[in-house]
Amino acid sequence: MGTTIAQIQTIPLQYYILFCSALFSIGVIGVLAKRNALVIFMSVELMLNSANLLLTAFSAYRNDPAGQIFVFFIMVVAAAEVAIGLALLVVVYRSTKTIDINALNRLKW
Amino acid sequence: MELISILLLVFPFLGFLIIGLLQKHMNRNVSGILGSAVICINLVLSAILFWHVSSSNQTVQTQLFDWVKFADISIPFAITVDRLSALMLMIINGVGLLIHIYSIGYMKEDEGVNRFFAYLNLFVFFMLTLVLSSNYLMLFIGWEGVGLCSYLLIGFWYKDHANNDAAKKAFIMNRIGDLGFLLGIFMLYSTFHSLNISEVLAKASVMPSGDMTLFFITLCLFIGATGKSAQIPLFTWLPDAMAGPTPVSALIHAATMVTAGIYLIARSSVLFVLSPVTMNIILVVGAATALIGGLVAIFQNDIKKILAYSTVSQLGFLFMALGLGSFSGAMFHLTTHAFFKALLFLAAGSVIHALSGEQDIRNMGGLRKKIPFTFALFIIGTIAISGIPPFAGFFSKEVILTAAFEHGLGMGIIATVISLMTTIYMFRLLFVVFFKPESKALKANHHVHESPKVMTYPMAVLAILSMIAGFVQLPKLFSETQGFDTFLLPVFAKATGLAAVSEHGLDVQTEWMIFLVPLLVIAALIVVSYKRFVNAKELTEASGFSKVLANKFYFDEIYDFCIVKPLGFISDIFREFVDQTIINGIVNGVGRGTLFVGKRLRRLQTGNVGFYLVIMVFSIIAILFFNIIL
Amino acid sequence: MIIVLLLVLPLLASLILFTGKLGKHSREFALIVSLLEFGVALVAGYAFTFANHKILNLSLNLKQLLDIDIIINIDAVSLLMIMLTTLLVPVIIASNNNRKVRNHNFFGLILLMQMALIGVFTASEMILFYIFWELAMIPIFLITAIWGGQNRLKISVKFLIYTVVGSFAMLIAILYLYTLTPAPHSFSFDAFYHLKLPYSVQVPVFLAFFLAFAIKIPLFPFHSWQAETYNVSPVQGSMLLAGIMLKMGLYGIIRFILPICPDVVAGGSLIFLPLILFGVIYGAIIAIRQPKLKKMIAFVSLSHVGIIALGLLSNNHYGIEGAILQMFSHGVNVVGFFLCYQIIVIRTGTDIISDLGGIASAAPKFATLFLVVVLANVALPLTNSFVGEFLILLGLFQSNIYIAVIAGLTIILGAVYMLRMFQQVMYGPQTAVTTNFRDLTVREMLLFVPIIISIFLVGVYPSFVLQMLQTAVK
Amino acid sequence: MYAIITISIVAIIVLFFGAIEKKAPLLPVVYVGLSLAFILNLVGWNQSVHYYNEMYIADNFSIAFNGVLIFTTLLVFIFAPVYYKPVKRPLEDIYALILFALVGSLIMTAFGNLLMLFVGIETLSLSLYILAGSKKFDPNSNEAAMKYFLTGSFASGFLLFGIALLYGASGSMNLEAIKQYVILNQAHMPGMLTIGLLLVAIGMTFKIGAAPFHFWAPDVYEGSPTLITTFMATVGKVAAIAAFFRLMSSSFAEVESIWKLTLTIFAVATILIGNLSAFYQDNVKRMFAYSGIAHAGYMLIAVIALKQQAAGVLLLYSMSYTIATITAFAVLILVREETGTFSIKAFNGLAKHNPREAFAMTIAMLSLAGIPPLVGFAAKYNLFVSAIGQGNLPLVIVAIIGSMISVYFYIRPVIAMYAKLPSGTAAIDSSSNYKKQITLAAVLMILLGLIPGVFVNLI
Repeated sequence: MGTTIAQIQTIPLQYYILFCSALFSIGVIGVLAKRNALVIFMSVELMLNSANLLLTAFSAYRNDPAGQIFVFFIMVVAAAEVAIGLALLVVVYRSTKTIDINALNRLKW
Repeated sequence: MELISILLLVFPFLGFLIIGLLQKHMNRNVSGILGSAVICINLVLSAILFWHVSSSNQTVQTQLFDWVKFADISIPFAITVDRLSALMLMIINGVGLLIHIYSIGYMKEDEGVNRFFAYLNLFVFFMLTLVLSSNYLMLFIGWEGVGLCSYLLIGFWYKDHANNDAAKKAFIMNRIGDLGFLLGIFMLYSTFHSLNISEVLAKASVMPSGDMTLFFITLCLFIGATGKSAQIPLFTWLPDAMAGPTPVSALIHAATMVTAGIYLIARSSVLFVLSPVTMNIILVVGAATALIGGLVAIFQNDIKKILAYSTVSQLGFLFMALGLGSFSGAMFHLTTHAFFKALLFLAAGSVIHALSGEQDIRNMGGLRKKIPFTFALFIIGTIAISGIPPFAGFFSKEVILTAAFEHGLGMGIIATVISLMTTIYMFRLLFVVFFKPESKALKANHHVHESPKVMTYPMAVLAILSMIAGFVQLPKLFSETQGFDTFLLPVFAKATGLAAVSEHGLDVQTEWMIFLVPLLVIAALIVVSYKRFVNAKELTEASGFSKVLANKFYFDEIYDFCIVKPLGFISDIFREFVDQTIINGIVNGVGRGTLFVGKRLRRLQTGNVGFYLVIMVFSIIAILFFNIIL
Repeated sequence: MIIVLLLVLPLLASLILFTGKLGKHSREFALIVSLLEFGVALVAGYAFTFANHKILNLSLNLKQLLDIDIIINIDAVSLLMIMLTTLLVPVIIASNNNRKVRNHNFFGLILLMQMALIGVFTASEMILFYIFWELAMIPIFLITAIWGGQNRLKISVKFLIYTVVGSFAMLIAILYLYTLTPAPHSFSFDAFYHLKLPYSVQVPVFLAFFLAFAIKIPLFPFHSWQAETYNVSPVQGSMLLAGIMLKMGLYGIIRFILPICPDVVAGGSLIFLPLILFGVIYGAIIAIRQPKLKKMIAFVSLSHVGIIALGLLSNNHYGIEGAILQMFSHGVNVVGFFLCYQIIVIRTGTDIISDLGGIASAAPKFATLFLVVVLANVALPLTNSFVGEFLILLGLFQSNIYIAVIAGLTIILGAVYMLRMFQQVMYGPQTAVTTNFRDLTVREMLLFVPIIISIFLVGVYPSFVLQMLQTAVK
Repeated sequence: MYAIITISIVAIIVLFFGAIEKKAPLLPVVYVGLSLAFILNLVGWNQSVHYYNEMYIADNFSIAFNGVLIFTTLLVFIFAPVYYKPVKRPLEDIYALILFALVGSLIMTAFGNLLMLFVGIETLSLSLYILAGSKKFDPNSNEAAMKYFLTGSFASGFLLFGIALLYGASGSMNLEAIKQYVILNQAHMPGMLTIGLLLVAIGMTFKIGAAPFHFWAPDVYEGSPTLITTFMATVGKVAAIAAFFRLMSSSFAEVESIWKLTLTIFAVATILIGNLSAFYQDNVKRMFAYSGIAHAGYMLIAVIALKQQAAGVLLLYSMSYTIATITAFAVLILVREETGTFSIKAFNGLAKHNPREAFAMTIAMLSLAGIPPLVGFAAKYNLFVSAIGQGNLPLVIVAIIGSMISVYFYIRPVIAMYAKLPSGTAAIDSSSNYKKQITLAAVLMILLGLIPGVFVNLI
């Protein structure tokens, strides 16, 4: 266990932060760029996971388990989210016969 | 005495209330008698007061209660009876009583007779308030009150809008004057911190002559007077006021109310004496009014209009007197004028009564046989007003003429001319109505009848008065005792003292000149006008300059064009355009603006998720940017 | 105790009415209550004068519960306004004999409004004042919106929004002043009176208050809601508006602007007085040719209240005192005027002045009463509004001659529009609508009694009011 | 804590009943359970208990807000039967989800650790996603759910990342610890913490539906089943704002400089946008969405004016908002059932046949508009005063202007009800206790308006 942490700590914390930020940004851009709901879900997942990674990194550097515990919670939530998301997707698809989010334009103004 | 002075006000008001409230249920004859009775009592009371103040030299002061009182301002209801007001009391109640009695007959047939007497008593009440008041504000109450009564009485036959218009005109023109008066009161208060007349005069008497504030004060008061006493430029209401019943014209628009202006100025004589500029203005205005009034009178064809313009002219004459600083002279002529002008109006009324409503003198003539008694009275009145001795008019005019000549030859001549014009239009009237051969219209109309005694007797009394009234003060030529002057001396002593006119009494020749020359001219004029009017077949239609005169110098038209029309125009502009379009437009515009913004903002909600997300991200970036980098 | 009664009595009554249990006795009930209220007000007045002008005050500190201190004072001004309210409300209630409007909710609203108005006139704590101020608006709005004439909605909403804008401006000013009060901050009037603001601060505060009150009163150019609202709302609504409600604005000037921004009033007179002055003349001139009687009343009222506002802002104690007296008189007169209006409209079904005429010959009693009201409106001496206008003009004259002179023109214009209207309506030959115009019934006569009495009482013996006021004006 | 447990258990029982196809006992169970929870929640007043080393803090703040939330939910459940009258099946899933959402919101108000905050938010949100789409065959409902889900999960992504950064900077997720850390290095805040804080703030702003992250709200509110909208607009919003307040007050009160300006701008934007957009709405349901946004703006003021008083004010405000909104929605549901439209015309002449409902609606509208003497005014008044007390006059002026505008659109239904002629003839019938509730709510709005002090000084 200790060795792992030691190995993790060989990489400076900034790198993790930058990497995670990059990952997060990619997720964001994915959400913005794509009009396919499914892809948007995946991008959101990416955002969540970047956060996970960040938390893990921090906890590893601080020898504080809280962060890693949090990660488990997040995973659970993420799983639930996906489940719900897909369910909704199916429902929407049934009514609009597409998963293009621009098709969602009944409610406006 | 205090009690009496209060009762003077109480009785007419009670009369008004009783008659007014019981209108519906009161017998039509009772009201007249009741009204007259009230005035009769008043006459007795005022006689007592008159005797009291003339015998003893002090004035009667009565405090009723505080009207306006707080902080440092205190304006009570208070009564002061000095010789001046006592004189007015006699005139008002005396003439008033006669006219009341006369009206009983005159208004017999009218269904509104009760209302008539109610108003008449109310008028007396206000008129007495005016002359009895010891402070300017209370005087103003009477001032406005008589205005109201004249409004009600001119428009007495309100079914005809012509009368109402006349009434409205009278009231509004008076209001214009009243504003002047009111401003005068404000200035008085601001200057002297009191409105009590005697107090004000006392304080004023120490001020230097020609003081600026005094000038403005007196000017404002004079404006007030021009409104009430029908001077240029506010005189045009008086002729129209003849729309009212004739007794009203006699009482209000000849004898009493219209003289309120003179009374006001005489009251505050000290103020006026101290501002010579105003005195000159008064002199000029008075002269101009007198001339115009006289000229116009010559060319009128309505018997009452002629008398009305004559009144205007006479009032102008009175103002001249005031302007010349001969206050007692003015009051003297005021008194005599009250008598004979009332007489003339009543006689005219009797004529109209006889001809059952006919007022155009072109349809009259030869009435001297038909209604001899009225004729006789009319002659007396005419002689008196034309200033032929030994009737009243002569003496009173004499005083004023003398004063005019003392002031200067030019003014003297003008004054003479004015007094001569009186002769012309009066005798024209006399001849056309009574001597001229009857007009066809009149021939056709058979039931021309002399008025009942209830009407003629009061006239007789007035006639006697206008014969003898003059003798209270003979011209200086004949007697050293100037009865009238001495009577009013306590009132005007201070003023005349301040006036300090170099008393270069006229030498005897000029006095004789003033005395004789007019008489000759008058004689001549009488003869001429007899030829001119009696033998002329019909009165020719006026033309050329006389047309202008017949149309009273187009005063009404000018006013209508310069004031009435523009006012209406502005009113419409304001109502239609400014209020509706501009102001309302702006207000609604603001509302619409907000709605519009709301509309646009809604559009931001495109309903497209992608768009929402983009906005979110951009705002996040912006926020981070502003917080971290800056 | 009395104060509580004054406030609670109408409130309870209105609640009872809202339940609608009383059915067609609602009017009688409301009338009785309002008369009781008047009695209470008289008692209050007696107590006030008896305790030689000691201010009646009720002060409960309920910070914990309401986080508003209930501070209620009745000084002379408040008392006069209460008198006005309690005197007029019975007349207003009784004057309503319109089937359509005879409704328990209607009377409930009127009483609610009365309570709110009394609250406004007595509150001595800003928030309390503000609450009543807003509360007073709801009933009149509903009255107009529900029982009004055609396109009542548009107009009543406009009226509502307009006044709300004003009162929010006031709220801002109040909150701002609150921050200036020494900590712990307080909303009591005294706290506000004691802070001596520098001129630079007074100006914005003044503007905010002035906007609020100018809309309420209304003063030119914020009057555009007035004529419309009077025109659509039922006569009782117009009476409430013109007779009592617009006094709220004037009262506000007395309570806030005069004590809180004295320097602005003293110094800035040349900035806003001309505006008001123009409004005065403007209203009068419009009234001259206004074809509809009710709208004419609106503009006449615009002109009259303008004069009152001038008096209040004349920065001269004659002017102020006259104005306060005139507030009372105007309320009485305008309600009298509306009474006449109502009688004419109910009889003839029209208020187009040119269609009317010759009523005097058909209905002499009515003619006389109407004449008295008209004369009171043109401020003839011995009627109530003469003394007020005299003092106002006197005050103006001493502070600024020119304004006084121009304002004096209304004396003339007043005569012009009033007499024109009166002649058109009452005199002349009868027209189609005015033939067989029924004269006043006893009930209608009774309605006029309080009006006429107060016209002459105040006109002939105003001193008792004036002396009562002078303590307050100081 | 016991409240949470109780409610969870109730939810499971509900599910169980649903499984065995029993409709009758469902609602009674819920009522009893919620009432029980309400009481249990009040237990332990004034003794702030910490559970699971400060994960969950049951102090007066959370107890008070939880009380409000539970009570609101109770009201929602009372209106449920009328709304779901046509539906035959037991609807256990929906009820259970509502209860779970409630649990989430209860956690949010009482979190002592960012972890719990996240869990609470997600519990609430996930339930709401499903509820929003619970009208399976109504495309509007689907769309609403989808939109809500997309934006919501996106936002929680930011929230999460923010939390991570906070954790990274301060080294703990415990509010108390973070507070200590913040106090220690006020002087030079690490950029990471600032960014983290801002991201978290943004996430919360999204949840309370304040500008510029309010876009989801109108669509979702309109699309979702009205009952759910009611729940979202009340419980969801209040829980979120309470959580936000707790976060800011307990950890970041000392570093106002970082976030104050941003939030002020948010508040201003929210108030103006909310009110102005509502100005032109004909669809009442959507109008309430915007009004909800506007009120979120007002509540933000409480967060900005952080001082002890503010908590009480916020409580009062959320109470006034909740009661008024729920009443309005209740009436709206009725009207919708009758007329089948959300258009403002649906309200025409309601007062004629249903005076009581109309009266309640009027009170609600006026209260929302902040007309004295209703609770809405008291709340606004306290809010503004406490804000001014800390020198936010400009903000308050904007708020006042906002509520000035709001008067217009709040008054429109009232006018429609009283001054317009009814379209339908018959009275809208509603169950008697429905009437009772509405009246109760109206009375509450008046009463609270008369004694707001109680709640302001409560916490």
